[in-house]
Amino acid sequence: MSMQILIAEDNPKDYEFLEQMLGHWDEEIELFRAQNGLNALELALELNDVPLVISDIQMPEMNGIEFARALWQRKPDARIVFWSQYKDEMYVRSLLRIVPPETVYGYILKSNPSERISTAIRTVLCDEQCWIDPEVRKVQ
Amino acid sequence: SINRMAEQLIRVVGTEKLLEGAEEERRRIAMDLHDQTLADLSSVLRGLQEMEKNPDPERAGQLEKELQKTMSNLREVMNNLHPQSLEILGLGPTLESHIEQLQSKGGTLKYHCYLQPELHNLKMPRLVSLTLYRVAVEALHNVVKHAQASRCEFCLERQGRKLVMVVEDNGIGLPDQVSSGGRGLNNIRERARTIGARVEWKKSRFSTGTRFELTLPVRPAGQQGSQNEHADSHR
Amino acid sequence: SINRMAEQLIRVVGTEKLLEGAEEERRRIAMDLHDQTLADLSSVLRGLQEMEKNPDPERAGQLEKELQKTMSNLREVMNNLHPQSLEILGLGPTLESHIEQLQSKGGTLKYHCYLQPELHNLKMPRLVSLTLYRVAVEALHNVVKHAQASRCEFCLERQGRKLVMVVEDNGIGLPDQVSSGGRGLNNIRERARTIGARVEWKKSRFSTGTRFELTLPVRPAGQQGSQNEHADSHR
Ligand SMILES: Nc1ncnc2c1ncn2[C@@H]1O[C@H](COP(=O)(O)OP(=O)(O)OP(=O)(O)O)[C@@H](O)[C@H]1O
Ligand SMILES: Nc1ncnc2c1ncn2[C@@H]1O[C@H](COP(=O)(O)OP(=O)(O)OP(=O)(O)O)[C@@H](O)[C@H]1O
Ligand SMILES: [K+]
Ligand SMILES: [Mg+2]
Ligand SMILES: [Mg+2]
Ligand SMILES: [Mg+2]
Repeated sequence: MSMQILIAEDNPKDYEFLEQMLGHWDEEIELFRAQNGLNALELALELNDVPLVISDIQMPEMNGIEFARALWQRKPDARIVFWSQYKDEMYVRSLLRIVPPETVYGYILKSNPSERISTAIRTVLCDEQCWIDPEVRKVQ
Repeated sequence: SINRMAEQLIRVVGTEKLLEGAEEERRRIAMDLHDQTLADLSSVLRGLQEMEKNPDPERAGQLEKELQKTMSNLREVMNNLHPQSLEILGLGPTLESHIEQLQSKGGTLKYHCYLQPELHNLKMPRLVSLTLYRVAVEALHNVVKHAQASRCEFCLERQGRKLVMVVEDNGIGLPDQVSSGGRGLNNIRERARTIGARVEWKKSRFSTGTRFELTLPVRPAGQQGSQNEHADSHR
Repeated sequence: SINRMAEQLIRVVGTEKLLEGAEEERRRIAMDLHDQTLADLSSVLRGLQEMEKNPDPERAGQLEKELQKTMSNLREVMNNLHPQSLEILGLGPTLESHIEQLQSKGGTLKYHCYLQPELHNLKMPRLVSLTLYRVAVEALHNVVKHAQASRCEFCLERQGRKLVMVVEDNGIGLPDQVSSGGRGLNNIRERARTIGARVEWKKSRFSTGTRFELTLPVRPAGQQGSQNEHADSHR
C-alpha cells in the first residue's frame, strides 16, 4: 500500500520543492496538498488512521500551530513535521505544550539542505522518532 | 466651545485610526518579507546547496536571475517603508517618479504632472516632505481606485506664502455619502493636520471629477527654506 | 473644563509625536534593509556571477553561509516590523522570548518573568495584544537604558476583571524632572490610551527603583476571550 502524506503549505515554490524531494524516495507515495490549515484539517481527517503530515507554520485561514492543535485533538497519533522559516525556540516550546504524550513530531527549518530535510521527514514519519532542528536554540 | 471640543474629539479618534492603519501596514510588510522575500531567498539557498555538490554555470545563471528579482522586490518594500529618495532628491523628483510608475502600470488613465521648477531646490523638514509625499500617494491611489477617470493632474507649486498641492481627476466625483470604512481620507486629513496644512475636496475644473487641494503656509520666497513653525517644532 | 481641554491638547500633541516616532522607525528599518540586507545580497549576486564563469563548489559553500546570515538578519527586521508570533503563539510566549533575548545580551541585569499559565490561551483582538507587546518592549527598554538595575521583574496576570502588566526594577528610580526629549513614556501613555488601558509609574517594592503598571479592563474570567469594548471596536 502506498504511503499517504499530506503537505500543508501555502507557498507554491516551497510545495514544489517538497514534492520533488519526496519524488526521489523509494517508497510509493500518495501526496495530498492543502494551502491553508483549515483545508489541511479537513484532508487530514480523511486520511489513514495515523495521518502523516508536513506542515508550514505561517499559513492563511489557520496557522500550522492551530492546525496541529485541532488535529491532535481528533487524532492524537498524527505525526507532523513542521517546516518553517521561524528559528525561534518559542515555536518548539509552544509545540511541546500541545503535542500529546507518546506522539512524535518534527521541526525543521526551510533553510536546510534538502538531504537534511529529507532525513528529518523520514525520521518522524517512518522511523517514528522526534526530530528537532539543531539550529533552533536548545530547549531548556 | 462645544464645537471645538467635538472637533478635538474627532481628531483624537482619527489619530487612533491612523495608528491602527500604520500597524496594519507594518504587519502587511512583514508578511510580504516572510512570504515573498524569505521564501525566494530559501529557494536561492537550496540552489547554492545543490551547487556545492554539483557546480553548474547554467544553474548559477538561473539563481542570479532569481536573486535579482528578489532584490528588486525588496527595493520596493524598502521604498514603501520609507522613500529614501525624499532625502536624497527631494519631494518633487520623488513624486514625479512615483507618478511615472503609476503611468507605467495604468491602462487608460493618463497623468499630467506639473512641478514648479523653483521647487526642485525646496528644502523642507524631513517630516514635512514625508507627510506631503504620503498625502499625495494616498490621493493618487484614490483616483486609481475609485475615480474611473481618464485624466489625472498633479500639481505642486508655491503661491506666495503658500505651498499648494493639487490632485485633480475627471472621474465620477466623490459620492454624496462617503463611506466610513476607508482609511484614506481620514489619513490624509490627520497627516495634514500634523504639519499644519489645510486640505479640501471640491468639484474638479473638468466637467466631472474631484479636485483635492492641500495648502501649507510657508515662509515667503527669498528666505531659505519653506516651513511653518508648527512643522519646525517637529524636527 | 479647562483642565479637560488641556489634557485633550496634550494628548493630541502626544499622538503626533507617536506618529513622528513611527515614521522615524520606518525610516530606520528601510535604511537597515538598504545598508545591510541589500548590500549583502549584492555580494551574493556578484558571487553567483563569478560562478557562471568559473563554477566552484567551495565558493558556493561560502555564498550559502553569507545568504544564511543575511536571512537571519532579515528575520530580525521582520520581527521588528511586526512580531508574527503574536498571532501564531500569542502574547505570553512572544514576550517571554523577547525577555530571554534581552537576558542573553544583558550583562549583570537579571530578569524574572512571570506569566500566569491561564494566559497562554488568552485570545485578544490583534491590536490589543500588539499594543501590550509594544508597551512592554518600551518599558523593558527603559530599564536597560536608564535604571542601572541588577534585577527586573516582568509580570502579566489577570486579576478578576483586569489584566495587569508590571515591569519593575531595583534601579535608580525615575528622576524628579523627566526630560521631555524622550519618546518612550509618551508612546507608552498614548498607546495604552488607544486600547483603553491605564498606566502608572510608581516607586518599586524593592528598596529603590521603578514600578511600571498597566491595567486593562477585561471581560470576567470564564467568558471566552479578553477584550474591552473599546478595543473590540478596533478589530
Ligand atoms: N478621486 C475619487 N473619485 C471618486 N471617489 C473617491 C475618490 N477618492 C475617494 N473616493 C470615495 O471616497 C471613499 C473613501 O475614500 P478612502 O480613501 O477614505 O477609503 P477607500 O479608498 O475606500 O479605502 P482605503 O483608502 O482605506 O483603502 C471611497 O470609497 C470612494 O467612494
Ligand atoms: N526604569 C527607569 N529607571 C530610571 N529612569 C527611567 C526609567 N524609565 C525612564 N526613565 C527616565 O525617564 C526619561 C524619559 O524616558 P523616555 O523613555 O520617555 O525617553 P528616553 O528613554 O530617554 O528616550 P527614547 O525612549 O525616546 O529612546 C529617561 O530619560 C530616564 O531619565
Ligand atoms: K513559515
Ligand atoms: Mg507559509
Ligand atoms: Mg483610499
Ligand atoms: Mg525610552
